[in-house]
Amino acid sequence: MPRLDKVAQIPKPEQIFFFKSCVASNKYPGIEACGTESLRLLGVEPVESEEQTCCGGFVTFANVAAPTASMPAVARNLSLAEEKNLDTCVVCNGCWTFLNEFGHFMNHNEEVKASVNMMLNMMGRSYEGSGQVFHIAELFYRLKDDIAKKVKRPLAGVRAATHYGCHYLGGGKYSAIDDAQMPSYMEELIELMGGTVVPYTANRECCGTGFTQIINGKDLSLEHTQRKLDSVREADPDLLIVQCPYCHSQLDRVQQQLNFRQGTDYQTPVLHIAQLVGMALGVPEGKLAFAAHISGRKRLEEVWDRVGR
Amino acid sequence: MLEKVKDWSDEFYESFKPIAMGFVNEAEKCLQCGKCTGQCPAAAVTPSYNPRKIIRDLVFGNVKRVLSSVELWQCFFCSGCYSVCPMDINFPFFVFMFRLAAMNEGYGWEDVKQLEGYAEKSYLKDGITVSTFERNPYVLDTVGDIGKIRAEAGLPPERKVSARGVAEINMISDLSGMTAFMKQIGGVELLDCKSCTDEQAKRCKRKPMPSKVGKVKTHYRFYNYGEPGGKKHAQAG
Amino acid sequence: MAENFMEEYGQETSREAAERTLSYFRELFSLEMPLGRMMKMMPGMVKFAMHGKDTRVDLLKFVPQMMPMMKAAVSGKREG
Amino acid sequence: MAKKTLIIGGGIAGITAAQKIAQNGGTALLIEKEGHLGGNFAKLTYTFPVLADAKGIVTREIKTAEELAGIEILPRTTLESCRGEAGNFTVELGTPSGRRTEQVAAIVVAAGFHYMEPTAYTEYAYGRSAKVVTSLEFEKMAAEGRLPQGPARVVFVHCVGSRDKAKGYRYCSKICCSYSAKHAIMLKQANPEAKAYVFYIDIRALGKGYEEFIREAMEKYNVRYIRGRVAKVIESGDKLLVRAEDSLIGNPVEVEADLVVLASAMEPPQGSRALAGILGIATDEYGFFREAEANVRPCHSSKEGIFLAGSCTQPMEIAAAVAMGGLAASEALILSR
Repeated sequence: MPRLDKVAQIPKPEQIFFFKSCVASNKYPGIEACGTESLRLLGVEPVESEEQTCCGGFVTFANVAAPTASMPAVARNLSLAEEKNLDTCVVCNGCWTFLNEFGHFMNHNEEVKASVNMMLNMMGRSYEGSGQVFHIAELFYRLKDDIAKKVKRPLAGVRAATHYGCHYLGGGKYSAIDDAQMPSYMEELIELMGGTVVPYTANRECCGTGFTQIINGKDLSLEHTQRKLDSVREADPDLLIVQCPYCHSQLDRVQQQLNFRQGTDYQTPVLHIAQLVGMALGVPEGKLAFAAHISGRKRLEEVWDRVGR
Repeated sequence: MLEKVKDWSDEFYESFKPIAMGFVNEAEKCLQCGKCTGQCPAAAVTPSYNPRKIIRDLVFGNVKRVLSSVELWQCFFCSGCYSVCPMDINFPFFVFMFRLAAMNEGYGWEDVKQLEGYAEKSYLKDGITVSTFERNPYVLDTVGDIGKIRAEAGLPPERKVSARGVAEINMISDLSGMTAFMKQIGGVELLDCKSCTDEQAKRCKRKPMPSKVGKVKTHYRFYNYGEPGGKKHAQAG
Repeated sequence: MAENFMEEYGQETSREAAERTLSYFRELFSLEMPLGRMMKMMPGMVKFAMHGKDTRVDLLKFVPQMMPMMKAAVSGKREG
Repeated sequence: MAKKTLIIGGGIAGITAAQKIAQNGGTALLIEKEGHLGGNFAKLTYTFPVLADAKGIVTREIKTAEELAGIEILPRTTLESCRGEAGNFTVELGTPSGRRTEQVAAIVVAAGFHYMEPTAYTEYAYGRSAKVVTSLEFEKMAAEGRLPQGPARVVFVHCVGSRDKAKGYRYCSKICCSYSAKHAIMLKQANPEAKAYVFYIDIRALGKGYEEFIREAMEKYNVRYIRGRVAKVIESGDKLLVRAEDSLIGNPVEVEADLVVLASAMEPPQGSRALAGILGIATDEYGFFREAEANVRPCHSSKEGIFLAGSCTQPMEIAAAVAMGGLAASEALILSR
């Protein structure tokens, strides 16, 4: 059960700083387009900034950069939201954990904050630590009453399975709005929009990206993803809903790679929660950008027909 | 193999704690209960990988074994161990810090080498780590031009970070020494399995054998916590 | 040929590796700003200043804040 | 005539204290917030390390107490307030028939313990799957003959809520190792076809015959002991997948189980801090009552004239609670003469 006391703490903002994610922008643009569009439909104006860069999580955890390098990068990105006096909304679990953890660390360590601020001052910025970082799925859950009112394309007859993603749950042991071991808010959202939730065994397993293992230890990564996909196929959902573009990319692309390598036939469309909400709220087809999806395109078309374009 | 038990160094762990910006803490609280390994996605597919054993070696000061192991580089960074840990030990941060330490000792550069391109060619150049570049021909055929899809979705065809933004992260990178760090990695090609000698192939258990990565003299890593796993090795054995 | 790390690195104790690691981390995470470190930062700042007019203006605004640190670093070096 | 002693809690420690006071010429006022005496002991089926009929023992002890002349038993009664000093306390009791004021010389706190509800342990699917039960529910199932039939696999999970800083308590709950062995034996006796797996971190069998009892479970009843804390329990169809590490081998293992029993920790009785506030005695960081001196004065609270007995001071087994009840009774008698 989502912790309602924490959900209530999320403000209902009029504007929010929309933090763009690399994977969402460059591999699955539908996440970005739908994220902003559905927030707009729900009465929250997303504010973007061209100066916002990657959160820096990837280069840090790929060990190409030490935390000394990524800490100021995090502070810089957060300071962009602070300049506008807004909270931040992210679409990616990686961004969420990275901004949250490092932000939290700086807020509780004055010395580090001062040294980070020295570097930011050189470029005419400063970091206070006043803003909060929310995941877009958390915001959707906060605005679920508005979503229920504004559903244009009810997801009747759509069987959806969920995948939360490790960096939201593991990283959010104490900061996620839901229980890190058995979350259920995405299920609630799906049912709210008229869909059916399909349980499957490997629900809380890692997608298998393993951060850098998809590049360095591909065998391990594919083996783990295959376990997950086997379990998903057993339950046979129409859609697999994720809330992290990185999981999205892994689960979507590895299906094709496994089909190619091993002659299997995994065909489950993967959708980000922003795309699903966008679909239900009646965001135009172009903005959903399903053309960027690789696996289960036929099935996705069927879902489209059922929902009614 | 008989291993002589050395006096573990209390000072190492104690002095390590505050230095790592407070990220690494409380490993001494480990109960060795194995809850971390039980839920670990990497351990489920890798016989020798075991977070519990790495924590034990760390607390008892067997640093050399941790640093020279292949296992250190097999973590998935999923944070699942942290989320179930009864003592709130943040193991992924241990791995992160110890990978830095291992690189300082000359291990694991061949892994980092493969990722360095993301930082140098994408992050520092464009401000975005993952580019639109696609290697997989199937994906290229199916998806086609991402720019076109972006335009259809009402987004600018290319996501651009402003020149000022790129300059700012470049300065952060320069000032914090990240650029210099990456320059160490770049440059020299890795030896791969096709070009290595029989001698090298005999020693190599899984990874391509590096001679040198960039300006760094690298060392061989071993499976210090068990046998290498995976389907490939099951067949080879 | 060595089969495991004990054979390959057996001569070297963990203590030596630990001490090297410690001094590496100590340097990496140090918040102090000695002169040597400040000098290393200079090229990056120059590069940033060369980027454009706006960056130069912002960097110049920082100079008053930097001077006392420079002084402290220089004097610190003389004392030490 | 001797002055009265108030005994708070009608579990085995409280019953013993009342008996001993009455048998030695004192008068005891035994209050219990539930409708009947027996406490947690009455919820058990068997005792350990000797598998004796728990219900029979409790009934016998309650009967003895009820027949003794010097004991007045007040069920559904709570303590409302307490004033005064050692030898002369004025206590106000909330009984079903209204308030009642009493003069007592000494007070024995035998408030017992509470089996922790492992609702925080969502990784064990507790509260979500009907096949994941606490050990207390397992006792109930055993008493009602609802244990799994046929070749079922039952997994016992140690240290749920104890030795856990993140979700439970840091202390060791002391009796879980032994009662899990008891449950495994109960299962094997009721259904020899069943397979029992016990996941443990360390086996703490601190008591006479306890080690032999657990060895008996392993040797005679073929209960499989695996060292490792269970990481998660996953629902898969009508089965449960139990994931853990066999840390003696160093490999993750998975057991397909039909029933998972969580050995939930003994926690301080509910409202122990409020009770301590009324009495003016100290509790420790968890809410257990603090003894004046742990070694030779284990039953003295931080306030003179108020004595502690049983598992409201720390997790303890029945024998220890009985011994402590007797000790508290003799301390109380000194004041009531």
